[in-house]
Amino acid sequence: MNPEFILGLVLLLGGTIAAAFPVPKTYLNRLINLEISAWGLLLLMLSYNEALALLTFGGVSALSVYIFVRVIQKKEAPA
Amino acid sequence: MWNEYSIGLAAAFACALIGFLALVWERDDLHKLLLIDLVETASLAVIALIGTDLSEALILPGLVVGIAELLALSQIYLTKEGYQHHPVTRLNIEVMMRSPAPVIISAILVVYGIILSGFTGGGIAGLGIVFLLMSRSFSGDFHALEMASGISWALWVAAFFVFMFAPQWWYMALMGAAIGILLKVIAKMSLVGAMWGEPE
Amino acid sequence: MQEGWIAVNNIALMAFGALAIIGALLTIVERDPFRKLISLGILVGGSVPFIVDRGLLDVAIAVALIAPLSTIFILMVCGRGDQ
Amino acid sequence: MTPQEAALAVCAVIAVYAAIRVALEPDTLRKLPFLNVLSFAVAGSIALLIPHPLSIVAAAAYFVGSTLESNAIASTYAGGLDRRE
Repeated sequence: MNPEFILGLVLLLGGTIAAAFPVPKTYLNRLINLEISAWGLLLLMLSYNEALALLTFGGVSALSVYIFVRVIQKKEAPA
Repeated sequence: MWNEYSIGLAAAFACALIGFLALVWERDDLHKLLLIDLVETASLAVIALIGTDLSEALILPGLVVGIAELLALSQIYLTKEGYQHHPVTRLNIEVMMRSPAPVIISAILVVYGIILSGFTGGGIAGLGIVFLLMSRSFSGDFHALEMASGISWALWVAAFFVFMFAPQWWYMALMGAAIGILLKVIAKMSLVGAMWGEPE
Repeated sequence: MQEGWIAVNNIALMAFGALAIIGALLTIVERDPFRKLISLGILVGGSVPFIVDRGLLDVAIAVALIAPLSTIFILMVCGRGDQ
Repeated sequence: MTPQEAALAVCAVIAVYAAIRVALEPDTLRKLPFLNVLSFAVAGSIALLIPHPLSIVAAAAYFVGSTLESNAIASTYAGGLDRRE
């Protein structure tokens, strides 16, 4: 039980609850709360020294944020 | 009984359960898309808890499938709801448009990605290119990208044949396949980045 | 000297863990998107030293450059301030 | 306690203090200077945490990234570029 493991689990749980039930229920709030659980998973991978998976997850999560932002912008654009 | 693995597994399954519950109660399609990403995070945590090289080997394909699925689902959503041709605003941040900072950061990311090679390097270098294309208003032709895509297919097939017929040169084949997938992912990701200002 | 080094490192890491917890709690509690993003910056600042402490310095460089990029991506959908 | 350890402890204390100040600040724009203080402290402690030449580069990368992030937040909060066009 190293500190990264405990911290990662706490962030994963907190981020999941916050992203599942965001308080003002907007797309933006849910997207930002998803980032918390992503950092929790990152710390969890760090506690097992999975460097390559960690690096790939960082890149892919930033790309998926980009895709979500594009979809949200197109949806909320004035038609 | 309650060692590290069990505690982690219980927490990860609790996360997956919460995600699926929220998915059941959700009505809006875009919210559902966001929740799918949440469920993916929880299930990757279950795999990461194995904690050996096996988990690393299982997480990488999971991430590949996740990003491909997300791209496809977002395109389907946009087409279905008829939002395909809505205009999108560009990035209007002073630091991004008027300074060399984006160029330097994307140069570091691209060089580091090319050193890494494989899907990881492709993702990171592609992210750098997406960021560069987003901060500079870029519009050009993409013949070079199509050619890179074709070259990567050829490299891949050649590496496969080397694996099949001349296994003693496996290292060369491995490097060929890694460079092929690097080119492929970079080409795809920069296409995604250039799609940004496409409609109107 | 080695013992003392490890002890101070542990105290500093506890401080960074507290930083990450503060950042996560603030991010959950806040309602305005800009305040949420600032709190997310605190969370990132608490998490990166853990990667450095493991000795994965190349990963730390990449993650420290990627994390602001996703914040900037989110900022694009954040609206135009208070006008 | 060697000088390096003392510097690390000071950096960590400053980081926690800055985080508490950010948490208690009611005004959004006034949060940003304290976020900058936090990133200075974290960058300093990244450089001091491991005696390795590459850790300086990691600290520089974190510093550049966080400065860019807070600049972007401030610029977007103030309305961005499109107001004068």
